Amino acid sequence: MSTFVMPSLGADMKSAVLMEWKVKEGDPVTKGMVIAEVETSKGVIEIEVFEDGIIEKLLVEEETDCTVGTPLALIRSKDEAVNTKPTTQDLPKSPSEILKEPEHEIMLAAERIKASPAARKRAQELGIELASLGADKEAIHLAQIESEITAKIPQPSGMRQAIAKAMSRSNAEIPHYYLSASVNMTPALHWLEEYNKNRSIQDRILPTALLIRAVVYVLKEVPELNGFWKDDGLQMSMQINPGIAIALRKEGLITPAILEAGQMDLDATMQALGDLITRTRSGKLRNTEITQQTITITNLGDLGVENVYGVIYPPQVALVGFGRIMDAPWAQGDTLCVRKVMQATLAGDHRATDGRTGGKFLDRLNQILQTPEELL
Amino acid sequence: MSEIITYREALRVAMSEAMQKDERVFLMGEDVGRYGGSFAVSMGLLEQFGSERIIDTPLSESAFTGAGIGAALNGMRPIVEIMTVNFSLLALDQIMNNAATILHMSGGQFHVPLVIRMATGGGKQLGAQHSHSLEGWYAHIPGLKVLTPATVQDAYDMVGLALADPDPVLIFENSLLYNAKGALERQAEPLKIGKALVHREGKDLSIFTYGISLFKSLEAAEILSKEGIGAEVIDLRSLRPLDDETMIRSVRKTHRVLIVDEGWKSGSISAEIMARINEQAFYELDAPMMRVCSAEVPFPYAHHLEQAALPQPEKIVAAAKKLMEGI
Amino acid sequence: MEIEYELLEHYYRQMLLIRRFEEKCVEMYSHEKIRGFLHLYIGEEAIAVGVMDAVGPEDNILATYREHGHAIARGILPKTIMAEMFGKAEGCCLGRGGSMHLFDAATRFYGGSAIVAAGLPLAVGMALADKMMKRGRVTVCFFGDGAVAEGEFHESLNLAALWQLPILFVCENNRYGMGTALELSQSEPNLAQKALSYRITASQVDGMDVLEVAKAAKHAVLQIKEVGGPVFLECLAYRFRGHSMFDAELYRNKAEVEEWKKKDPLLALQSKLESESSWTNTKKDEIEKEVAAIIDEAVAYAEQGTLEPLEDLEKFVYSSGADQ
Amino acid sequence: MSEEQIKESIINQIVLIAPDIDPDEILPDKNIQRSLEIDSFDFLKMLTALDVELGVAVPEADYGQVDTLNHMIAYFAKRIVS
Repeated sequence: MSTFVMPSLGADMKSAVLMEWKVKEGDPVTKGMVIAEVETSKGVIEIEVFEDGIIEKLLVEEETDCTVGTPLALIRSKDEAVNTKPTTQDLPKSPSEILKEPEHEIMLAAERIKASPAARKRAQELGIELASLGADKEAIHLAQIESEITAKIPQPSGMRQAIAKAMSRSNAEIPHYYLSASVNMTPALHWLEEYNKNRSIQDRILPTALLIRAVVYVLKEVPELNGFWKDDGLQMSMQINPGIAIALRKEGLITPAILEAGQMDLDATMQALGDLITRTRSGKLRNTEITQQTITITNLGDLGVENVYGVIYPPQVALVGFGRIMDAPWAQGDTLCVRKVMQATLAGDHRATDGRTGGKFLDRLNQILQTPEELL
Repeated sequence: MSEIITYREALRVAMSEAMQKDERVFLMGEDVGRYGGSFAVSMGLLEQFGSERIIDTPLSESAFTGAGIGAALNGMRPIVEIMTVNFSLLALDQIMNNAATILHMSGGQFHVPLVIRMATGGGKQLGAQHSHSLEGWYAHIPGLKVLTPATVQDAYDMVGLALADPDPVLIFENSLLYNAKGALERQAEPLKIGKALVHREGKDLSIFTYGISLFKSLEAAEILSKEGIGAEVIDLRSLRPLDDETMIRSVRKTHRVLIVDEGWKSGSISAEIMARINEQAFYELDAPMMRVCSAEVPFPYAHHLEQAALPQPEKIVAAAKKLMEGI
Repeated sequence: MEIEYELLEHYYRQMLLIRRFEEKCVEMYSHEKIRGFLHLYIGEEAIAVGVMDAVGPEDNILATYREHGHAIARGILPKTIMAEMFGKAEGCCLGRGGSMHLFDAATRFYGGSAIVAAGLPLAVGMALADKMMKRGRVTVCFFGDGAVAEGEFHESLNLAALWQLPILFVCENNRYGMGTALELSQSEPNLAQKALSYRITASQVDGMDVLEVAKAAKHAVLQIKEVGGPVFLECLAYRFRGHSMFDAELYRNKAEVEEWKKKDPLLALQSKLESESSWTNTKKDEIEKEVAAIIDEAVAYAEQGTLEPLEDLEKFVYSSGADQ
Repeated sequence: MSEEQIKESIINQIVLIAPDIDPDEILPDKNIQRSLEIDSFDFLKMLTALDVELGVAVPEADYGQVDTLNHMIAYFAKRIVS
């Protein structure tokens, strides 16, 4: 059980009026969710919760002025038993009571991870969570951070070998099946062109981002392709972390993931893609990005390739390939016309899924690309 | 072509050459003439240049230091020798209130090209009124330049650099270095005032030091290297201006900092160095910075106590190891 | 020796200029145009004017923090002094010095020092340089009776005598070191005696009489140049105003001040002039007007002056530019 | 701005994106993206930088006119002048 308190939204904020509860008792909440509106001296501000759970109790009525730190609600974590009668231990304490408690300060000190400024800076650059390094007594130093990345990112010279190894294993272990579909990209490109027209260059959406977004969108409907083959079974992943094949100029290829792409709209997907490519090229990937891919997307269209028959990265169970978009004859109703056409390919792990699943995926992908506005 | 001479001789040679070259240069101080200098630095100069240019003064630190300032204001290039840094406190008024301020107060009309040399440092069982390292105090004062030659070459070069400078320059000579021998290249291009010198490269930690502590630090670095720790030893050479650039460059390389200073810690130049690194390179630090300084006591007379009060190579080694462990 | 009328009029003009200038300073201070400490010389003008008449442009001058009079008598333009006190870039030290730190290279005026007696060692050094270089110059060092209690006074007198340096020490004895009467700080209140003990030629003169001061100063300079070695002149005077602007003058009574004001050096000189045939009331008014015009110009100049740009704050810390 | 200066700007951007490319080896009439292996993301980055530097934003519809170095120079030259 935890207590949600009136947050401090600025150094000069002393209190705020709780104007409206956006949740009621018993409602599930997730991290980042807005659960109330408060009126501060600077206007009404939405306040968010910092954990997943269930609202056990709302402690403050609407239109109450609360100083910063005042307990507003009790939140029960999902796997915590329902406690009809909060014990005295769970009862929130007023800020003044909390201040009196000596353990409080000690607890805060313990929460702060000891890390050198240099380690902190490098970890931030690389997106490494200091907490993930599990240092509880010893301070974290630069060397630990550096070893974290060198361990996780294969160096270019070793990269070829790493790819070779993964691919050999894949070919040996995974019974691949391949499906392909011709996609009429004219509506999507046309729509994208319109969409980009009013945006500055740096805000333009690339077709690649639209394709990634489409794959992620469809994976929600066909989740069997998003996950791992582990312990002789398919483990579908809740998160959608598509690994994007990015060629490094020197040599090799790396497929870091856009993490939690399922949570992203089109703009966010583009932003994440740009960020990922930039960091990949400068060698600043996060370890989760190179370890937690749930599917791979390869877009070799830039190189003029028409069909991509990829090799699945184990333990993933699928790879989506996109070829070059080119002008091609296209039958529309009774007439033959020229359209922008692209080959979308799916490589699937036959142990995990079969052609039916793959076919459904490509079919939905094709459909959604005909109505791209849905991908916004 | 280099020669091997003592630190004392290097200073003497530099002064002698300067006086031969420039009639405006003269030396003034307690016992610099007939006695030959309390540390024998000016031995023989009286015979060479006469009592008009090698001027014995009474024990009037304030007046003869002020006289140096006055002479500098009036077109001369005086060198004032003060016997020890502790005695310089009697002249602090002149150094702080006149030498350091006149250029500014006069809106740039008058400058003070004065050189003040003095002995500093402990280790000779001279007790609490002759042994301190107060150069860091002087580095506090805008308008002054504070040089701390450690090597024979620097002792020679810095006299010339100081004399060529249009502003007051203080040279602090650790009295234990006077007998130290080293190579002198008379034609060498001297470094500029305010440039630190990397004496030894290393990748694991940076030791910032100056004066006699340079040699203790180098000794410590040698011991550390046998244990696989690469200490970069940097001689600051000038405490004002400080060479932030060289220090920060080294911090970016090693991420660990150890400062060795014979001065005390509290309110000191070592604290100033830490503050600057903190301001300019906080995110480069991989461990808290450390210091090896003199114990915070007026220097005791007894040998074992005095030695315990001073920075020593073993203390530097121990501090460096602790630093490498992340403390 | 018959003093020429022109010289008397010159002294009068100078002393009046100093007097009126400082009266204007009081006004400007009250209007907060001048800040910091403001030490007034009113009552002591005869010393600066008399001594300056004895020296040449090649000689060096060192003064104290009560130095507006010396600066004006030496020939620094009143407008640049006023601008300096206004803190303006047009001031003689670009607003870096203020009332207590007036410097001027052109007239060899080496300040303006606010550390009592700190100028004496400088005088020793300047004179030492001149002697070594055989330049034949004299260094004039002004200081007050308070300086006599400082070690630097004794160290410097000793060195000056020991090395036979060309220095004219001018002790302006106005009887108070801030608020402490001379009798309360010196076992031997005859200050010239102290110089004599260093074997320096020394004498006391009436510092309220510009003719006496000038005469003594000319003698002294002559001796320094002809015979060599320093000379010490103790000028007995009195300051009519407080130590600085913020002084309740608890340490002396009004009657004493009034008594001294009867010996006002300006009035004394005026009565001398009145016996001269060339002196008329018209002349007096003319001079008063000329002086008023100079001071009005000084105030206008200071008012219109500009401020040193903030980016130049750290200028003049080192000759080559800002510190690192 | 002269064509020479435009060329320099473009080549500078190419080298920024692909430091391994020798500017002398850029063939002026070859497709930049394909001959130099510059993907669409890098190409977009390049156009963004050129927009900042030259003040000309290339609309997507005009991508066909900026496919080679020579085309690109001509495209920018025309728009900078007008």
